[in-house]
Amino acid sequence: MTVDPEHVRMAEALLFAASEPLDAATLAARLPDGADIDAVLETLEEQYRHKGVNLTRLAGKWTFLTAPDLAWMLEEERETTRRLSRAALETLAIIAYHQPVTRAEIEETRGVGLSRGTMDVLFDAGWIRPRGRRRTPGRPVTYGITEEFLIHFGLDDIKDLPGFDELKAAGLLDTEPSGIFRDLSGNDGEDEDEEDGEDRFDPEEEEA
Amino acid sequence: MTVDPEHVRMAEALLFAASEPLDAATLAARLPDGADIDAVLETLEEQYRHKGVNLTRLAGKWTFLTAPDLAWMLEEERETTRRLSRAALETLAIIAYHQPVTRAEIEETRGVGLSRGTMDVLFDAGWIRPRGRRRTPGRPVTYGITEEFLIHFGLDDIKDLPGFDELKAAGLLDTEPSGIFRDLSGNDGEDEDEEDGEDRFDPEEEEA
Amino acid sequence: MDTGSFDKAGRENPDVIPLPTSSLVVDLDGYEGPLDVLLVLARDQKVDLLKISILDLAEQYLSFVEEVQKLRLEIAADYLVMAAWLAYLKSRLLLPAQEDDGPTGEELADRLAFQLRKLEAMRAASEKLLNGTVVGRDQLQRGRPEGVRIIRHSKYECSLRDLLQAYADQKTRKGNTNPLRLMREAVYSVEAALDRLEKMLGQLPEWTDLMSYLPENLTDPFSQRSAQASTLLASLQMAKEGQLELRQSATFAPIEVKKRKDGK
Repeated sequence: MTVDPEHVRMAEALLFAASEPLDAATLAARLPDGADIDAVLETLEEQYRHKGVNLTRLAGKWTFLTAPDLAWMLEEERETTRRLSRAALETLAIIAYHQPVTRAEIEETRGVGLSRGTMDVLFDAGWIRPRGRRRTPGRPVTYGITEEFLIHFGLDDIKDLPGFDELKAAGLLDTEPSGIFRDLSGNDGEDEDEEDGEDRFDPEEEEA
Repeated sequence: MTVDPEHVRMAEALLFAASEPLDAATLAARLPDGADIDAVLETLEEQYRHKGVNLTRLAGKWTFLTAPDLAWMLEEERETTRRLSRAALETLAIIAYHQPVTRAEIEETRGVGLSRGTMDVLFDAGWIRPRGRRRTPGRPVTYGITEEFLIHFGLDDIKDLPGFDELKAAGLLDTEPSGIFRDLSGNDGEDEDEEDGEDRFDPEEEEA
Repeated sequence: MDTGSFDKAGRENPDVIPLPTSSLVVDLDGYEGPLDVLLVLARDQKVDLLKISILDLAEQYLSFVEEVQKLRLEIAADYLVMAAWLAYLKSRLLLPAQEDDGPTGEELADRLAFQLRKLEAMRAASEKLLNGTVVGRDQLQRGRPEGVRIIRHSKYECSLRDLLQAYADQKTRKGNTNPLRLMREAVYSVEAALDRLEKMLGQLPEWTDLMSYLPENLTDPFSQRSAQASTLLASLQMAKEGQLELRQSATFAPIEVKKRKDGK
């Protein structure tokens, strides 16, 4: 593969300077016309594979990150990450694995009502967003995760969530309500309407 | 010179993640005992010398910086389209219909004070300009519209703006119980005043 | 399913209470609802959730709730509803199936087991997420990104129709609410005074009392005072422009004006 080393330098400079991951299209737009951006990225990825800094793909975008094996020595530079409550963490996992998912479905999965603060914490962190409305009576809002979520948890795609394929295969990611907790969560009746709601979700209603 | 490549990786990660340039002593303190920090820095400097990012010494401290010949890449020109706020839209309309008009007159017509940003937006858009000064106490600046305004709105002449009656005919004016409010509306009286103002406006004072 | 790892992590979590054992030291505060209690009880059976005995579980839950009620009268409705549902489930499981509609006891038990597996799976997943590579913790971004300097050119979007509508709206709005207009009639504007003074100045070449320039038809005191103030301001403006001269012989004496000969 012949890659123009000048193009590699340019992409390198852009990726180093960027304050957030960049996608290939953004890079291509800044490089001279005709630059083979995929080859450039491949070259860079290879060049940095064994360095203290690696070129990593997150949420479909590219960024330089310190090598994972050096985490121990970067104690001082580390951001202090807020500890999430167990409720918030579970809610986040349910949204990530089941998205788009309604509040009622989250509550059903956890078997307990969602306190208002729980979702707020996740919104504050920039990890979840409203995705649209389920086309069921009441038109409940559905939630999904954000690009920041993928970036923060070092994922390139939602399918990279740990155990995603296995859970899906086991049917554990279905949002079909069991009907058990209809009375518990106080959403009586409404849950019934949401049965096979996933199928009826109208992608047109998504607010991208 | 034999440098432990692990030490080079470590220094690389530290310099990359640091929020400010680091001096050799700080780096040495973070690296394993016995690391030859000068040799490590020399190696890194050499490795990055021809890359898109260079290891640079600033005020005796080390940091990665974009290669000077690529600095131009970090400047982006971006055009954004924005909608005008209601305040800006009304102000623009008043200037168009009543030019030359002072700030105080705009405020009086709108019945509300003009925030500084409102006029700035219109200047930024290139649609208004100062026209001169009113020969009244305080010699307030008058404003008018620009050629760009005419071009943007596809008008040959400012007189092409539809008049009040035409607006009404076009259904743009709610024809509320007109008779009742005619006395209160004060359009007549005030327009009279402004017409006088127009006459007194001294074209010699225009700062073109 | 790796229940062990979660168990360990769960116990490390400060807000998780000790598991209820046969001694039943119970505290509801640490539980995240009835499903959580069931999950903890199920884990106590130390079997795969797929092989769990829902009947045993139901009995354990019922005795757990009973125990809690002995200690404290207040117990969240959620827990009681679950207890009622489990009591119903138990009866469906124990009694021979009857010819009525609705799911059988086994079906209900399966649903509950599925719910538990699902919650368990999400718990495990959330742990794995946290134990994975977290950017900012395990891998760091550049600490001092130079960023891209954006030179922004704004382009505003506005159609002629928007403009006309804004003007029309404003006119309409103003037309409907402007009661203060009535007051304005009484105010003699500086512009009007300037206009009058300019027109009349040439006709009176000698020193003249400024007050003689006031409009004659003003009757009420408010209008008169307004006219006096505006005329004085107008005269000051014109004096500044070199059109006239002003003089006052003593404090509170009449102010006199005269056109400047070399004025324009």
